[in-house]
Amino acid sequence: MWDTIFPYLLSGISVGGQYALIAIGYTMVYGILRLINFAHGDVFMVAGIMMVYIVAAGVPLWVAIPLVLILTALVGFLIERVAYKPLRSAPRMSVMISAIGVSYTLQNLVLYITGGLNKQYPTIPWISETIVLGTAKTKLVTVITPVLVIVLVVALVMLINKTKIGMAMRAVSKDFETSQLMGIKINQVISATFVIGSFLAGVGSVLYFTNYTTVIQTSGAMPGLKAFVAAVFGGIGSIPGAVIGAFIIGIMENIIKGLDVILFKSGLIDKPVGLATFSDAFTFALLIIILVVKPTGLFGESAADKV
Amino acid sequence: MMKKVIALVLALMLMLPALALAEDIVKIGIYEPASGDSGAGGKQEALGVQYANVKTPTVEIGGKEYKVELVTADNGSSTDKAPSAAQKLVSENVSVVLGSYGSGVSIAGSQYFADAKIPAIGLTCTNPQVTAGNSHYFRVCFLDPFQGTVLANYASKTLGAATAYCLGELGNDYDQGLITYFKQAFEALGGTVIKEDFPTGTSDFTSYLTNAAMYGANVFFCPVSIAYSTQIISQASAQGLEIPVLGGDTLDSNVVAEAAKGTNVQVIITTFYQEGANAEFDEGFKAWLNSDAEALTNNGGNDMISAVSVMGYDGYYTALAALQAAGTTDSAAVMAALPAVEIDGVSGHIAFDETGDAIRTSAFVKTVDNATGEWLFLTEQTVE
Amino acid sequence: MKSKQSKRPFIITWVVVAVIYLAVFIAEQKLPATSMLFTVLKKGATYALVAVSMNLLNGFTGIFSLGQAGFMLVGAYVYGIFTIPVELRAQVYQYYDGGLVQFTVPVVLAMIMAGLAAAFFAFLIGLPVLRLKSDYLAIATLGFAEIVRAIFQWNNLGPLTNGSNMLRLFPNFNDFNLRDADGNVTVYLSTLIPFIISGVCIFLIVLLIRSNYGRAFKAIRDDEVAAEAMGINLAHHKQLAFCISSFFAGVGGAMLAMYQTTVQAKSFTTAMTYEILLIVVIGGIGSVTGSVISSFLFVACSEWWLRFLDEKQMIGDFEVPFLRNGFRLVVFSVIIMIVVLFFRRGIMGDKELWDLGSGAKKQERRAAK
Amino acid sequence: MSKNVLRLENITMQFGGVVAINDLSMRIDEGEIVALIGPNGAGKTTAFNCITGVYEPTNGAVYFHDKVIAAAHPTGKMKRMYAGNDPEKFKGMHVQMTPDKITHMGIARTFQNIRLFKSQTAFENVLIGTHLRRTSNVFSATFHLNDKEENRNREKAMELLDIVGLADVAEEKATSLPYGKQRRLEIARALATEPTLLLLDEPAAGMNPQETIELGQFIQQIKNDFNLTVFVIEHHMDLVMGISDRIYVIEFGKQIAEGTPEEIQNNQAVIDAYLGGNDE
Repeated sequence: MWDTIFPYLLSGISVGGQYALIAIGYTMVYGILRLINFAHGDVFMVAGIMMVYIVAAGVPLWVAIPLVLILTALVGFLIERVAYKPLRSAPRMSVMISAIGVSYTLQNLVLYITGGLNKQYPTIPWISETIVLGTAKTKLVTVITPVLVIVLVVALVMLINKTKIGMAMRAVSKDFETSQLMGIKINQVISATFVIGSFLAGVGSVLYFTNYTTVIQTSGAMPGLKAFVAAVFGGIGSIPGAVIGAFIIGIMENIIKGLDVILFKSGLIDKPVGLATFSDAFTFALLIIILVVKPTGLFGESAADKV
Repeated sequence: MMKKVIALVLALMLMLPALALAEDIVKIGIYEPASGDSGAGGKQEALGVQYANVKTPTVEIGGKEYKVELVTADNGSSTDKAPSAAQKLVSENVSVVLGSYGSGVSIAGSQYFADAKIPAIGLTCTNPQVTAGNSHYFRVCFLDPFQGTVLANYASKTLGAATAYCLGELGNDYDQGLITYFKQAFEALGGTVIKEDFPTGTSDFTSYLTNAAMYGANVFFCPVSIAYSTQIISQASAQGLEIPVLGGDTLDSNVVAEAAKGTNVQVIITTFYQEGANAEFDEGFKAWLNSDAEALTNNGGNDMISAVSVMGYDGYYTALAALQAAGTTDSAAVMAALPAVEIDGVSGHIAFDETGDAIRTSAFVKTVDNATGEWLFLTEQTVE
Repeated sequence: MKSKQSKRPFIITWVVVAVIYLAVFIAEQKLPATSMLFTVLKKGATYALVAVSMNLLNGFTGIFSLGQAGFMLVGAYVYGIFTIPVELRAQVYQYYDGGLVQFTVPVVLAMIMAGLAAAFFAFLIGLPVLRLKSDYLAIATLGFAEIVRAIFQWNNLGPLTNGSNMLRLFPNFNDFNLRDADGNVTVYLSTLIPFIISGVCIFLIVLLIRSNYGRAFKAIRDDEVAAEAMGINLAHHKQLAFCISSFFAGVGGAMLAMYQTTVQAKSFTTAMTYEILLIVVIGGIGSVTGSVISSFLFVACSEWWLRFLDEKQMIGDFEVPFLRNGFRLVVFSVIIMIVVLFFRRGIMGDKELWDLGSGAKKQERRAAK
Repeated sequence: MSKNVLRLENITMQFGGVVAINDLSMRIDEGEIVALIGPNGAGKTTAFNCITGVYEPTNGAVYFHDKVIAAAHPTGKMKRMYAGNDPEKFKGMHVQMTPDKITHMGIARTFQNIRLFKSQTAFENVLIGTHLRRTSNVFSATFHLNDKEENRNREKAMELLDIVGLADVAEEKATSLPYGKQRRLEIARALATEPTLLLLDEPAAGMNPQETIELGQFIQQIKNDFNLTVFVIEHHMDLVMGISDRIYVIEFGKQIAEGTPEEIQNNQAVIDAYLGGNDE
């Protein structure tokens, strides 16, 4: 039984880690701006595309990776400045629509640049190597991902708890207006949030595309949505929540893909019933269930509305 | 800047009709995906047509010399973008349409051509539904029931497979159709088939590969778009998949060969043409590719010949033959002339049966040389 | 004392609408049927209905739902399933022995069934999700659309939905053309009919918005707490708006099926919902007229007027730079971003065609005071 | 004693660890004008919210014409955190009506921080108040089969606007009106729901003394014209003392006094807590 489930778990942990890195960006932005940054998944995709072109231009990998991460952070920063900042006092729906507009724009821009074709992601040595784990073979990146996620999250939590900007972030997420009155430079805090979120999405993109090797303009859409679901699942606004949510989503999704096999092997069904069809749908069903049962997610805090 | 662009555009629009009147022109529509999952294949297919057009830019119809103008419309590999792409060709008054790569979009555009009485020649859309039950859609390639049987025979008899794992994209008529025919043939040979689907946009195939291994499959059959097949191959390599990956004609692309290069995944496919079968065509096509940077990019960056390009090339000459036979550029007349058209193409002799399908009795089976990333000819398979 | 609204703006509106319909009818008889104009008009009419139905929810009731594509999918499938001629079913459902349903219903009835089915799905999903707050609701409805897509593609439902394969050969817009015995078209109606269907549906939505229920919806949009304190049952009214909106989205889905001539669950993506949302925004959130105008503009730009941006263009020997496949969409998205950021009220704001005349008068009156 | 309209029994409202109302009991009789006063943050609006169904009380029950409209006792996590009295008293009678249901029964309210429907005219704001007494359903309304009712409602809305003196601004956007008029519009809107009990949350806030006097007369007038019982939260002591039959005083969520205006004015606890230092 364990041998049957283990490979799916492994796939799940790997993809979960990559979702986690995207989900952190969602959760941080939501915590501060109460905005679902629909373009976040596309930032992740843009990071992948930039890597393809920068490496194709002959830049060595050890320069290209940090360069891509910096550029991704810059992209996040610019998106916030151009598309969200002018709408700070507008209704929430306007900002969300702007986010959808940004997502649409980024996808179309990449479609134009790439001609709509899949681009092969450069192979990053060492982490692309195949290793054997018990009954399963996988790329080394699968194992590295969760470790790296934990390291990054610990660093991030320390940043938020220990540094001045982190404190400001916490203050802003608790009460936007009051912290503004207290002299916190809101715009700086928001920019920092976007920079950090995009940077992590950039890291996620390196790991993700090393595993799944091709990039196209729609590559960010699904991982983006899943990561958002993960953030909601874990309780939006909570970083550990987002990470745990992402791992749960990643694992569940892969279990669903293999559910036919698992049920088949344990003798519960006598022929496959095509449950893999629902691997994406299941994630969303989970989302609806959690929203209905516990709208604040696993680790979210509830806040009463003032009347 | 903006003003300048607008001025240019306006000037251009005024000039277009003037240009069109200058000489006799016959328009051939290229209905192919230039973006989306099948974009790479669509572009390669269009390359064959473009090359043929460069080689034979004019045609004599009814005693008059016509310049052949290619009108392209991108159907975006998607059935919801297909109608307006088809309508674009219709509104440009093309005499005949070539395409499309991907059976789903061909079916989706079909009604538009039918309503406008424009004949369409499918180049590599192998699903029987494309031509069944209508009189305007023709095709120069073989069909999926044939291809599925070839593949099943090869898997069962040559590879000795007992269990086949089939993976298709949800909502892709080509994948689903071919898998169905493969399944019928493979089960008739006494094999077991397990079929699963993945949602559009999937990039993580690791669990599906695990599934195949868990079911103890002997072949992994995935007749999917190039975009997915490259990912499947590279992930199969990382997971050390030990069984051969089987595919249909869609996998016959240098992009796929590139993905398999340097791995130990065995990729076996059926296709329409094998490089080397017609040296004259090969040389000419390669020379043209290497002389045109954009064409080379569209071919995936090297000059390896994809079978779909050959089909595009043959399709173009089939269209010219039909125009000549009709003796007019009127699309309805071309449609009436098409069933009787016969040509000797690069991919073989082309003649249509009563449903409008080319009569084909053989398919090439190829595999990738993992060391060089080139296609190797395995066998030519026929089915009665 | 009665409200003293002048009837004049409404008369003008009716005249404008009548002129448009007449123009469509005449154009259809006179211009070649292959013109791109008709494609744009047909798709525009379809999108107009869907956009207005989305506006009813997002603009008038303040429910931020992103499930439109899902409801359209349900509508399109129900229409397809019940109208494919029996003799052609074997061909369409070739992998499922001709499918489960072995009868057809008239087109109009099938469209109503399409609407009802979508409304039924909306009712089921509305029960749990309508309690959620704005962005949670958005993401939940978006998730619902994804789930519906997977369900309709499930192999095991194949006998009903044709699984992963497309539905086709059902009656489409061109079947509305009147033909003589030889099959030649005598009167073209393939554009007018979608205009009529869409027009009737939009008219119903306008009537609803202008009724006391419409006012209640707007009250909910403006202030949920106050609306509830005024005795408006939130759950009931939201559910009502959700189901009605979905009904028309379902009818719109059936129209889209007719326009496309094929139905494939795969194409009802989130991107489609986003497109419709952007149409609503460009037209003006809370304006039916705006949604209609922007639907036609949006479709015309994306399918027709901006197409030239996707192709190489030469002016003499000069090749216009940047023009190649995909550029159209880049220009398009930039235009959309400009509207979203700088013209947030869209084309019409929350004004309607019939407000335009009276608005000017009101200003006069105010000036006189 | 006349029949009581509203009765609160041991209402406790606790948010997390914060007790906003503590064991509050009161009753309002038919035809009375009763005021609820107390310093800022004493829990007055919270009490209104418990009555109108916006909040579910943590413990206690609310009766309207002797019918339970809200009843609860601490459960779940609150069971441990509960800091009030009698956690067991209301066991087994859990009732929580939604605000619209309560309005339907005849309780209407205004809001401290005015909540008009901002995109609509003054006239439409009042008209929305008539929606809950409709006999039409969504179909008859869409096809305008309810014209008779619709016209009657329009007339009624216009009358109400006339009564509150806003007939001349009927077609203006509600939010473009001056503050005082917005408050009166809220009252007109509340009256349109045909209540028997009217809850006014600081109706005189932001008004000058002259307007306040007029408001007092106005409240008494509508009380008589519409046969109302009025429950009012107010800071203007002149107004409170002028119109109230009885007054409840709360501080930190607890009732500290109850009685006629004279009694309250002479109540030492009230003077200490409220009137003594900080008259707002």
